[in-house]
Amino acid sequence: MSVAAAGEPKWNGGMSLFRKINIAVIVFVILYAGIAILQPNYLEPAGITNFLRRATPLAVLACGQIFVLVAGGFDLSMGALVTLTVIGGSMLTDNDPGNTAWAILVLYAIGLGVGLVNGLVVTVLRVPSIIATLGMLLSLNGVAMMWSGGSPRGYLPDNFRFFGRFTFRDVPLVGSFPVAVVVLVVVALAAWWGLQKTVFGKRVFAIGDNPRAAALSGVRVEATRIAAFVISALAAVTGGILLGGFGGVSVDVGSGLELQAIAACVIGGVQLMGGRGSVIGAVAGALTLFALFTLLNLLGLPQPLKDTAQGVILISAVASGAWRRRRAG
Amino acid sequence: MRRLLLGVVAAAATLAFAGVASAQNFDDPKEFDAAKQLLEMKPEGPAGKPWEQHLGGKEVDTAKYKKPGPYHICFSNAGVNNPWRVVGWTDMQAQVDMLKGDIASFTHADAEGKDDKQISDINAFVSSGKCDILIVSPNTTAALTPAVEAACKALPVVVFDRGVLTECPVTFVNPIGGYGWGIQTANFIAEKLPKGGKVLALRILPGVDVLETRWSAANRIFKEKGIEVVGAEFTDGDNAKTKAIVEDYINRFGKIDAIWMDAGATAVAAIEAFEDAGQPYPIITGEDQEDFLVKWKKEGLTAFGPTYPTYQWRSPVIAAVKILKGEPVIGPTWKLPQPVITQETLDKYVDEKMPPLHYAMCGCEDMPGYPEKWGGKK
Amino acid sequence: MTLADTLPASRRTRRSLPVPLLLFLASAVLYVGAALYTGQLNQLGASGLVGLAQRMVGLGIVALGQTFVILAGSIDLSVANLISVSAVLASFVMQGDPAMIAPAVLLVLVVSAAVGFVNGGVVAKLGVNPLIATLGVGLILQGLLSASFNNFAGSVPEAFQGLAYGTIGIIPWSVLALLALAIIGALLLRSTRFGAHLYATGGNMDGARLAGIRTDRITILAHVICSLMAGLTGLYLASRLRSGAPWVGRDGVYDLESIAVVVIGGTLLSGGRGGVWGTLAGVLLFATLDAVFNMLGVPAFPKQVMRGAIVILAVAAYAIRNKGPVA
Amino acid sequence: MSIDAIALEMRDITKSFPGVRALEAVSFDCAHGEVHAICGENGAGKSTLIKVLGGIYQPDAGSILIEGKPAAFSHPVEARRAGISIIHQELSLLPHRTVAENIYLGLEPTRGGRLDRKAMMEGARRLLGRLGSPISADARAGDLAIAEQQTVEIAKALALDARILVMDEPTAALDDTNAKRLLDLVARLRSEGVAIVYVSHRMPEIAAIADRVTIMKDGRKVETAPIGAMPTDRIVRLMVGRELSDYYPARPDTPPGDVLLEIAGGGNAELADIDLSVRAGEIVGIAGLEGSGKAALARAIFGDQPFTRGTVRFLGAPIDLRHPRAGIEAGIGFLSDDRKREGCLLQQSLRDNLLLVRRAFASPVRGSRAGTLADGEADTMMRRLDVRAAHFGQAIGALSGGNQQKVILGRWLARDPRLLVFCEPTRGIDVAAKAAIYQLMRDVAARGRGVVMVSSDLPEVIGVSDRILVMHQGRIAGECSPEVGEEGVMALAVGHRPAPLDVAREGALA
Repeated sequence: MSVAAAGEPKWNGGMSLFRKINIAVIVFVILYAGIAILQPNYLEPAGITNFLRRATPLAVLACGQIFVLVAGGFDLSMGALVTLTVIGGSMLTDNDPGNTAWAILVLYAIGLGVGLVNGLVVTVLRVPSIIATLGMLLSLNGVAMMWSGGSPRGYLPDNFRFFGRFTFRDVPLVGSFPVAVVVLVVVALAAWWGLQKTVFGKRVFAIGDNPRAAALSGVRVEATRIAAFVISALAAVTGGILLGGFGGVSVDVGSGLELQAIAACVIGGVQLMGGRGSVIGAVAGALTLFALFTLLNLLGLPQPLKDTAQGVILISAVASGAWRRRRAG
Repeated sequence: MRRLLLGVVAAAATLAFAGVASAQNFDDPKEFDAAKQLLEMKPEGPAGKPWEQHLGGKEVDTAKYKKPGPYHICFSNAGVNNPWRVVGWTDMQAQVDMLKGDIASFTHADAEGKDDKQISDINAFVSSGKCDILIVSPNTTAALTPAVEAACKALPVVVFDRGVLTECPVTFVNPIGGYGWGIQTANFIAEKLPKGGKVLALRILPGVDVLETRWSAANRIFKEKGIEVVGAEFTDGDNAKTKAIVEDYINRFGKIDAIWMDAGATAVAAIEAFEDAGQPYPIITGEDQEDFLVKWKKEGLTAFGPTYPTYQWRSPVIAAVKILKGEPVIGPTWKLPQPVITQETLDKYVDEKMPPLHYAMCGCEDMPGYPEKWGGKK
Repeated sequence: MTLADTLPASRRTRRSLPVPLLLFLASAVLYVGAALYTGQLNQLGASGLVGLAQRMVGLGIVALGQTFVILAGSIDLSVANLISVSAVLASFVMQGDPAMIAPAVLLVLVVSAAVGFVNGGVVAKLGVNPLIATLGVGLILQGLLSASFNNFAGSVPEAFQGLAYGTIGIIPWSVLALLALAIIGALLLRSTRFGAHLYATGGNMDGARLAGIRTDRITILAHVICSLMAGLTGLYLASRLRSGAPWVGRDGVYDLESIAVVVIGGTLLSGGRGGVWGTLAGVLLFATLDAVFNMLGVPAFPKQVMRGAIVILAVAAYAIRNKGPVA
Repeated sequence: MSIDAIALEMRDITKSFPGVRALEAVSFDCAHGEVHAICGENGAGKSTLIKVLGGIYQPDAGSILIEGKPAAFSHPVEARRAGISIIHQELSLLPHRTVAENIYLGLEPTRGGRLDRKAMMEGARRLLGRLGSPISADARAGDLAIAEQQTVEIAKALALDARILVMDEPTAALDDTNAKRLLDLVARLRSEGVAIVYVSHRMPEIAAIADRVTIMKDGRKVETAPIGAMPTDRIVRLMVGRELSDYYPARPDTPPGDVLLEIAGGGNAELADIDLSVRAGEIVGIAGLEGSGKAALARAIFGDQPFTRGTVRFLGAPIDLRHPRAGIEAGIGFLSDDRKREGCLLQQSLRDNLLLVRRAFASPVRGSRAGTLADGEADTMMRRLDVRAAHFGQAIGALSGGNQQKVILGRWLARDPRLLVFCEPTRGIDVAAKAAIYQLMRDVAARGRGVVMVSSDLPEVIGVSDRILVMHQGRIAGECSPEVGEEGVMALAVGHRPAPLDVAREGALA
């Protein structure tokens, strides 16, 4: 055993720096390099910001999902909530830009409600979150369809679509700068601050690591868990606003996004069943996943092989993480 | 274990090659020619009511099904999992309302896009003994054939949209179909495209026969006319993905002159990609969805709106009542006309009061409850 | 996990609810009630009930397999994809030729077992969380499959369709097969060492190891069984649909639905407790809901909402008595 | 008694874990027909040695010989095949399975490929009968009391019919009658030629049953000798490595202060008629056998398993301790006896573990440092507690038990509650850390806080407490001063003193 320590170890060579960097960041850089080789304009400022813009919704979802994952649960209802947001947005705004502000408020209120229900079902009814949010997924899809009668009734006004679509032109240095990237930066910073820099975030880690120890130390485990689900749901609403803004109304925008968000987190080193993860990892995981999709598109590989590549990356990310931990003891 | 993994991968790879060889034939010259002929035919039947019109075909005698009314009609639906089916389903319900005097009950079962469930649904209808006639909109062609065959033995059956591999239904209602769509759209692009122009084909997903035939017919014409198709990409019907793909193509080729689509769901997203990239609008073929038509009119696009008309959901109900009354219907296949929307007819179909994902070729304007039932505003 | 975790403070003896029986009764009440209410008395006759049983087969077989992995403390998200793979493989190899039935079935079973082996190996040997491991394997399978086939591939010969459409008297073969598989599954769990070791692995992995059980092998074997069941489901679907397409499994949502019915059937998601009869009762509830919604003519969208709520409430009905932490 | 062939020999076994050297060149042997006792404090390496023998851990160096033949176990199953059966300290029963299924786990008899349930039931009944236990073979293990579960564990080991039987504190949870019965059984097995490795803290047992004794300390073997050469006081001296007197902190001369906690007529499913008061500045020890209710009492005081009857007053005012948070808010702290499951956030850093209680009560949206302690303060605190780690950002899971315990104690000291309840504060902790923890407890008391210490370790209770309450069957059997010694406390603990009537733990067996 070593002597009582004075503090963090100082830099002891490149290896430790390498180990400190999230592996997803490295994979992302490699994949992005591949993209840039195939299509050099991805290296231009506009190309980079454009890439980020497209990856933003997934990254935002990952920033919400990570709270639930670190708390030891799953949120499978995210994708359905994205769909509900887009369809609900079109229903509420009814093509009138004047409605946008309160429509967005209502959508966040819906997200709040969904998160609360998820959290209460898990904490009060004691249903495991994977089942609870699966049930929510089924129900939300049905609700979205019932609300709209199967198809959205209105367009999303331009000011609603501002966040997902608008790009500032003639910005110095970078040329154009999409609003979505601003949203990404804000959301990622907020998530990073919330999860890693606040008392609340530390409690999320605590209940994910050892709920019993947390409860015996006075942490309100249930309330913290519910809050994690609420954050996840609010991120899903944000993702929905971005996706609706980017692409306009459609009926199945959200399907499958929940698994992509979980995959992004896992690639970024977030541990399922709770207790470990970082927002940087989650964002890097989302970018990695998106870079992978883009690269496969550019390579012109058959579309379905995208699934295969995603599966391989998922398993190897987690297996290598498990291996590294086992080796570290 | 590693060896086993390798074995599995190898087996899968072998199958991959085998699979390519076995792909169903979606590029049948005979069908292509037949579609071409149908397109040239003049529809017969009541004017202004294309859902009661037919292209060629013969009448079949239905006297043996004759029954005193009112009737109990049962409907096995593949699902309402996309806006097209939602509009059609609304059409169908309105048509039932219009024939209220003849129809005592209209029971439906929704299979949620599952073949297995639809087979059970059909069996349940047959065994319920409560149906005078069964309407089926099959989820997939081959899979539903045995169930439909079994149903045919117990009661008259009407099939529409996707078909089945049996002639036992009294009639099978559908429009000209995918080859016709491909011919109409590709011809439009061929006519408008400047020499040496680049075409990007956007497809929803592989393997769906109605979509595959649209592409094969269009591609055949592009080849015949020496038009360069710079890419054919699958969008999953996803707006965000469509935009990303189009942006990438614009970046890669500098300029894309025309967009061909096998379905119009993401047409507006494709157009927006040009807007966002600061490029001029392309020549584009979409579909009869309102969001596309509105955009077309507003921006003055060079565009074309083929249709796979939702009014075909009206015909089976009309046919069902006719059959039970013993009146002859067109069969065993009833080809409906497949109109297109052009610059000339655009104004007739654009309606900002209708929802964005509404299909304009619904033939529903005269139906009770229009437009509210379809989500529109007066 | 120790006993202390699962024991309530005031060690009241809590007999487990007879979940299978309750679900069966609930289903019966729902079904009969709906038939009486809508006057569709035919649905209470033999053909109606056979139809109800037939609705259980596809989900039933795969859910039996899912029961094994969940009991072992694992989970399998790849079943839907494997169902597609085996359905396509079967019909592609058969190509309508009766002589190819045996080779096709054999191939499907071998491929399924191999997939199960990989799933189990990645979980037990590489230490990957089973959700991710099987999600990943499922994606890999789906990708390879969709890259190779994009529609119904080949067809199954008439003789093979007997599997789904043949009957003994009025009872379909496939229903009997489901019942037989359930009985075999119950026997495996109750009356073999493997069964005992499976419960031990899922209930207390460390304790099982201390008792000299090779928990890795048990986990792998459970996955192999699950995958074989998915393979059988694929064969059944190929027979019922006359052919296999790369989307039959995914469209059937067999992954999530099989997990849902297993949990509704009273099997602990964390493993170690439960059984096939509960699962079968869960499947019955789902089939009953389908039939009842049809009889009542419930529109598709409210139906979805209700189904989601029922999944949650059915699990909550007994999960609420659980005192341990839930995440 | 004849000691014939050597059944088991372990040579120079060495085993390290990150940060801890658990075993260093330990050699050990046991012959057929011999009971070889291993003594040592918690953390001396006994359990690690047994786990190496059982194939759970693989040694870093050294060799194992069974019947003179080299053996290497990479999985418990291999040890079992070699004829080694182990009764582990940590219970490993399956709560949802029956007693018979648990007993035969891994050894299920089959007939024609099918499980022979009848044989299992009969065998289980026979084994339980041999142990003199009335447990039903088809009861669910999860429904049994802890002592009953321990009996099932023993039956499980006997089912293997092993040639080498290892018992790790098998009587810890048994009352005297059952313990006596177990010793008879051990004697019988010995006469049948079984080699028995017997780990126990109970000196009288060792004196009664062992043929040889091996003393371990800090991962090393101190000495092996025949029992005749090892009087109990010598064993204890060798175990502790020094005189007991300098091991425990001195008691203060000052009398205790005001009453902090006062319980009258407290009871719940496991407790009855609890009358108890704790004063500022004193350490109240609570002793009792396993299952006596001493752990339940600690949890009731903290509000984890609340009293359902009686009144509790804290700092003079009535208080409703319905939830741990209520206890903490009032000023009560609690160190669980199960550090791993109820104490540590194993994957979080030392700092995060230290700050947990402070954070539970801080404003959630302020920065993680606001309202708690600055990193620097946390570090200062850990240095004061003499926490030894590579750095304080390290995950706590990699630390030794003693250091973990110091951090968790620090978690409470950071909030500085008026009353601290310690449950088995030194379980699994090495000697040096033990002494440090005792000193810390004394320091806490000296600052006018009350301390309640629940412990199964009698010398510790006697050495540290100012007064001792002894629990028996859910009630306080009596109070005594440390001077009464181990025998005095034990007499109360086993109910030899006229116990208050014959009370069943209400609801416990319902």
